[in-house]
Amino acid sequence: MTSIAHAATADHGKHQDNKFEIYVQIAMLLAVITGVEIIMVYLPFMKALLIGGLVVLSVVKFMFVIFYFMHLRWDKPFCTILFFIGLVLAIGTVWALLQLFSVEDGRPLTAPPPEPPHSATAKAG
Amino acid sequence: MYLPSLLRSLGRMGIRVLALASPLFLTGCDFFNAIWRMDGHQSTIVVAGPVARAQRDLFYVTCWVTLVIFIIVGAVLAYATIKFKARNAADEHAEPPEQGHGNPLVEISLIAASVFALVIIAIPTLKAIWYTYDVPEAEKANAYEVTATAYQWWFKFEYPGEPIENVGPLSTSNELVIPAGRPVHINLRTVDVIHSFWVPKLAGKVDMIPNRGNRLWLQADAPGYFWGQCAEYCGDSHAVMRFRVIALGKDDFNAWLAAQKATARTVTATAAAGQPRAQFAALKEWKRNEPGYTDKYDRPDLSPLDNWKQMQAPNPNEDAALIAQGRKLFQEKTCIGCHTIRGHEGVGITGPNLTHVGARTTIAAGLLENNPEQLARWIRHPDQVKPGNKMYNGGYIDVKTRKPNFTLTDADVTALVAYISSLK
Amino acid sequence: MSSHAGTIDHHHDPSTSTGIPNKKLLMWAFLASDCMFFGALIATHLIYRLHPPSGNPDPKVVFNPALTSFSTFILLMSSLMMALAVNAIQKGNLKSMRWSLLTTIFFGCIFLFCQVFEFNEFVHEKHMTITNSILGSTFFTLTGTHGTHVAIGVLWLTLMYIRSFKPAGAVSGAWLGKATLHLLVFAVTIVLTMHVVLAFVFDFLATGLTGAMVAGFFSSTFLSFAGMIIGYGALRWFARPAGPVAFDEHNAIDVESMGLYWHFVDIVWIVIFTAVYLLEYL
Amino acid sequence: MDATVKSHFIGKDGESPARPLLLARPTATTGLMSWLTTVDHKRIGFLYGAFALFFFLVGGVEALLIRLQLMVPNNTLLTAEQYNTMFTMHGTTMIFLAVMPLSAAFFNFVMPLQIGARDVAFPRLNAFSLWTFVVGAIILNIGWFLPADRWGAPDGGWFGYSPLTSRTYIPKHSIDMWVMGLQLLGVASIAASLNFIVTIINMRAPGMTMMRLPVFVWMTLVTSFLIILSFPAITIALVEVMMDRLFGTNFFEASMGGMPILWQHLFWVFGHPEVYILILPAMGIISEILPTFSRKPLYGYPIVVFSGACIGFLGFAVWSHHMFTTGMGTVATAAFALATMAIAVPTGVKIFNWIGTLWGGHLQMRTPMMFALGFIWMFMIGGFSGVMHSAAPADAQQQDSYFVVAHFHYVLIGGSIFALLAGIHYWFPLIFGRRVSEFWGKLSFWIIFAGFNITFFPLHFVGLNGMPRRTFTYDGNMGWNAPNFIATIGALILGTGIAIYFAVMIYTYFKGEKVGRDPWDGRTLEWAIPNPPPEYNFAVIPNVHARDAFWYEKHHQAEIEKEKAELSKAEEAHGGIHMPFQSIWPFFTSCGILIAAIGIAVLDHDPRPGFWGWKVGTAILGGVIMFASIYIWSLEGNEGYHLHLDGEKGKGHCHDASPAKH
Ligand code: HEA
Ligand code: HEA
Ligand code: HEC
Ligand code: CUA
Ligand SMILES: [Cu+2]
Repeated sequence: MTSIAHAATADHGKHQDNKFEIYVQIAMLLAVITGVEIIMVYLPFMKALLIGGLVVLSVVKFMFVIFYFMHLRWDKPFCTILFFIGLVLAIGTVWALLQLFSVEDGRPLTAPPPEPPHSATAKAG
Repeated sequence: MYLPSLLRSLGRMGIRVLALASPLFLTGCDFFNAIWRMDGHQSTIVVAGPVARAQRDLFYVTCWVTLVIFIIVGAVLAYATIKFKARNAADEHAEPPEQGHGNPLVEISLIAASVFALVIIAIPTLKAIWYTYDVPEAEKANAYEVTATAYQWWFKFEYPGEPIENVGPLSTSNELVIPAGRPVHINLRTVDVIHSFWVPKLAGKVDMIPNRGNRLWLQADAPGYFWGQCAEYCGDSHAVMRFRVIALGKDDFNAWLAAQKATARTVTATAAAGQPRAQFAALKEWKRNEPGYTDKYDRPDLSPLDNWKQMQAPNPNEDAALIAQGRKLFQEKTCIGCHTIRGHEGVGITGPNLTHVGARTTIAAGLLENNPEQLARWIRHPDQVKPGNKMYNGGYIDVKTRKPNFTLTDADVTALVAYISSLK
Repeated sequence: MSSHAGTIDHHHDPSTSTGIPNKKLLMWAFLASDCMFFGALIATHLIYRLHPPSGNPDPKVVFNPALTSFSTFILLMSSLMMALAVNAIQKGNLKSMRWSLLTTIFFGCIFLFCQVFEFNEFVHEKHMTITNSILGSTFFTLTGTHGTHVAIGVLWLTLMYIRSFKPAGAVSGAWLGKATLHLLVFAVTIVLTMHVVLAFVFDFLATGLTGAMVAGFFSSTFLSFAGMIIGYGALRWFARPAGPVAFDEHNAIDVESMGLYWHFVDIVWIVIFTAVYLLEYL
Repeated sequence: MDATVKSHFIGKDGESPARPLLLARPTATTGLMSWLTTVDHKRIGFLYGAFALFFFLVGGVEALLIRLQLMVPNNTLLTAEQYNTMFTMHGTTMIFLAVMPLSAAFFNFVMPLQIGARDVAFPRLNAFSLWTFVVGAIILNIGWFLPADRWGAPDGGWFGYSPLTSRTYIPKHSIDMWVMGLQLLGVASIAASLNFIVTIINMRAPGMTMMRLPVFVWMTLVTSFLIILSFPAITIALVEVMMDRLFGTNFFEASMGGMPILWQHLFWVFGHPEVYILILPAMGIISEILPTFSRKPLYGYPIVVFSGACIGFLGFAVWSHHMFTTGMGTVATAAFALATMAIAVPTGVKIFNWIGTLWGGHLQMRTPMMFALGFIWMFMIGGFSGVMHSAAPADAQQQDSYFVVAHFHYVLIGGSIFALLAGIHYWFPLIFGRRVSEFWGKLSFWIIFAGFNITFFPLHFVGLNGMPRRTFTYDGNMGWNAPNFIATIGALILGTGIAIYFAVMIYTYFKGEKVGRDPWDGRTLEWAIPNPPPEYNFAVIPNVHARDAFWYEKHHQAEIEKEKAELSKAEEAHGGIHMPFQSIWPFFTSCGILIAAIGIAVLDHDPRPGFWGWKVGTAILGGVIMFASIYIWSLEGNEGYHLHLDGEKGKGHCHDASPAKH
């Protein structure tokens, strides 16, 4: 991890430098993370913790790919902004949709029907 | 091909449209005044229940706030347009005015003013969202529950609190009867596409969506007869997917329930006509206050509610033989496959429950007045009244081969009408 | 057009207002848009996973984690090769770029092949089809859309590979014919390879590695096998060096923006791998 | 005479080396081929405009049929099915085939000129967007000409709520065509928008900083972002419907647990940004016209720009206000209601700044100005009824009633259409070198203005009086007769106004008063070029010194003259003006898409034997044509040639036609 960070800083500003090594190292790292992820799902830990962990790990992978393989790190920041507009909006929309579908009122009918409690007491007259 | 047939009907209809329209010109002033009249059967302004009233009052708030803004902004705009207009060519070509670029202070204060105006709207909006969403806590125990199920293109209403032995909940169609002065909690279901339940005078609409447990509450201040309509486009006959809501006082409502729970009426030669099944509060004098409405089906001498009450009583001169023949035809022509007539032969559930259909003021989902003439029209040509409906497609004709499943003679229709009208 | 003196700055294009090359900007804007595409698809899938209707198969029973992990790994490696291809052409190393591109194509095809294998298994052995459950519908549509992206990427890579042979100067009709032939041979060879490999795997899974199985495998796939060998020979022949080509550092931006696309497809898979596969096992 | 039709597009290409037929670059400058192969943003813009106006008339005729049917109660002019088809196609046509492409026409024609560019960033991609749009339009409308029992035109409503659009409820191919057509329009719009984004960000003339961009360009940018970020949602939703219809998936199949409400969410995630896609270009046009005819710069430029971006951004956070009646629950409803109200603030900012622009100006009441002022008034009314909708409980009464119809026609016609009609007037001299007569222009404005209000103002009342929308008939006893009758009369007046408008345009095209360049004393760069516009736009790419670049030039002539001469020399030293070659392949790609799309759209299991094969065959044929065209497109490369000007402006000829590469 530190060696990569080091290599990256050293590389900064010198565009023509060979990035071969750093690419290979990152690929290794990604493969390792993937391995860790696969093992993680079989661990008997707290579910919430694992979900958090998995999300964090895939975000880390995501960031490595876009900043190194896709050179955002060396490109003009505008590219990053441009992409993040779409990314943030997409994440926001997905989040909002999941929220909208998880409120109680959105429960589909196939689940036990949400019978209001007062239905039994209501009688004519 | 749409185009040729369209052009043809355009030509054919052009003259007729104008002919239909000409009486409108004759009524002159009344007619034009009627644009601003907001007291139609489905008015959202002249309302009859607390939910609709809350919604209307909120509308008034939005209306007043925006109207004030409109007047202020409009006045400034009008002033600027008139004041700074170039009067003549010389004016136009005068030295260009000062090339000013804006003033942050003005901008910010206008933004603040807008936000303030929105807050005035937002507060009652939030209040109303919570109020209209569910029956108020204090009233919950008193709420009455109904389930409305939408079909292409009619409504079924069930009363979970009114079970009938060996049958299930009391079920009726197209005319929803509710107790007045009590909150009514309506579960909204659909069996096919999305529909929407809307009785403007009582409450705003809520959609009936497949796989979704929607609900709505409403309340009628006093007994009355209300117009409702499906408000979500649901296919060919969406426009004619209507219904009625009848709110009754406590005693009337109970009488109606008792009558509904009974099985279908059987008319025999000796017991023709006879007593009404339910006794309702006395009919009231009703002054029509709707000049200019070309009321095709309503009986002009009666209020709609009293009209409805009258419908509950059997017709005076029933022909028992004809009715019996109709009952036989109802089986022979496979009507029973789709319609339930509790106590008689039908058990089908594809179409509305007809056990007490004769006691409704309308047929075909609030579309036609329930009288022999309209009934005959419906039974003869359901497809012309409601394009695409299942009674014709699948009932009268085979959908695949498009061949008729049976034929109805005029005599058949007369008998069927007599029978159906007798089902009070 | 090889009159460029000095090196090219691959991070600044003086002919544009911002210095970002047009193609790169186009690609990033497209990827921003593609985020919404996959966002909508993933949202659909997750919503139905959070509200599963009865009758859905159990994903834990259906999924095959070993295979998916393998193809995830393969896709990561293809991303690496893509990055190396860009790196190579930026330094004008055409030969290295071609090799990296070919490897990327190869890994891409392996990924697609794994997906075909996976779909096949799900449908025929796990009885999850696109029509018989919501899970089937959302799963196949989501991963299938991703697979389509990979397939388009493979096509694009192939095109770029072939373009890198475009001779310098005026292009003759002969070259155009050759390039088209090259493309066709490419496609046919890939299909044949896939057929051979698939057949082998199926036979292997059915009977294990025995002499009879190998013999049966060779006799049943003989034609494909022979075609495949000929195909590779032809590809080698097409790729023989011939005169100067119109492909150099100036085209690095073309390869780079294609690379952006390819990496994006990879990161989408990173998300799908976690959200669709792994989370099911918790 | 008019530049787009008769521009001397390419000098000569005699010396270009021989190439194989497939890679030969077309050079036609007149005739059909020149149009099919054009990559000139002005010609493409012109074509967008021509198609859009045609479809505007088609949508208008559909609207008139709707109004005629509703003129009197229980009318039988149209059958239920025809009526439903009519409003579906009216909505779809007006939004996707009239207003959006008309905006795209202005983006194409005006935006590159305003930023001082010679073309868009990707000229061939631009041509591809145009032809794919045409293909989408053809597919949407093809049902009119096919037998109504199995095909017919789409009739699911413009937002096609599932599950009505499933095969169970509409088995005809009409919906397949609707789905396919919209997907293609999405592809076309996204491709075009990516192009505009890159163009605006990367192709600005020196000195044209972002904060010096004309507001119209800013709105183009924001609109393009809205398009690339919102269209994916509908595309995916359409893909899901398509999968349901063609391959039996269960996305919206209730019996398998599908949730049709999901369609609504995905649709409106697109749908609401879409309405801002329709209005922001209009606001951009207004922000150009008002300063020009007030002879003053736009008041509060930065805040107008910022509010535009803000509207675009907020537009993504309010989609569920179209779903207030779907039982979302209190919290979600409240959140979306408040977010919706918030949009009134940035929109208000624009209105205030437009008034600020008028304030203290020398207002010249020319026809474009009349339309622009009409826009402010009408849009305000439409916006206010929008705010009324945003109060969710009140909206429960208004949703799907004619009150909504009134709201959106006020913003769409009083907003978008008024502004686009203003834009046509405003830029007519730029495009065709002629000016519309003031008398006839103003006459058409007043008739349109009056007709529009007579049509749609009464609809507010009929809506509040409970009339639901999308109903082919209504009863005579509901109190709806009078407003409906008057609305129909209004629509006829409106139609007459629009007929006059177009008649005047056609007359002007042939016989109108000739004006040179810059007849309005314009402020932005598009007026700086000679008339008719040469295909290379600017003989010398200008250096921009101020926000209203051309206004500045006119007031600092000596300094600019000197600078131009130097720039011109520098440019010649760089090899002259670089022009892209024309290409036929974008057109062929779109043709392939057309064939493939039709093949795919009808891919259900037809009982007739052998039909399945035919359909698959068609789809594959189209796919092959498409891929082959893309292949050659990529191989022919983005080459071009150099143009050298002989001192005197506007006359160009081609010295060396050797391929020039970027
Ligand atoms: C050009 C297109 C356009 C535009 C710009 C708008 C603008 C707005 N729209 Fe509209 N809308 C549509 C097109 C558009 N709409 C369409 C097509 C539909 C129907 C789709 C269908 O169902 O078929 C629709 C439907 C629609 C609904 C759903 C109704 C329903 O079906 O129940 C709602 C609900 O909130 C809404 C709200 C708004 C709001 C708040 C704005 C705001 O942006 C308006 C803001 C403007 C102003 C408010 C005026 C100027 C402001 C001031 C002078 C400042 C001061 C003002 C205040 C502080 C209030 N619109
Ligand atoms: C930009 C979009 C746009 C535009 C410009 C218009 C323009 C018009 N619309 Fe539009 N309308 C929509 C978008 C638009 N509409 C949408 C999205 C819907 C919802 C659809 C749905 O529910 O799915 C809708 C629905 C809709 C309805 C409701 C239908 C229903 O719910 O049942 C009505 C009814 O009055 C209507 C009327 C009109 C009229 C009269 C015009 C007029 O402005 C048209 C003016 C144009 C012309 C009149 C044609 C031009 C003139 C000629 C061709 C010359 C010949 C004519 C004469 C000489 C008279 N529209
Ligand atoms: C295939 C099923 C089917 C058959 C067969 C059928 N109907 Fe119906 N019927 C329906 C449906 C569905 C409706 C509701 C139509 C609507 O309002 O949209 C209906 C409505 C009616 C109504 C109006 C009920 C109301 O509450 O508004 C009457 C009366 C009626 N049918 C009578 C008959 C008679 C008489 C026959 C036999 C000649 C018959 N039906 C055969 C399906 C059927
Ligand atoms: Cu049911 Cu409309
Ligand atoms: Cu909206």
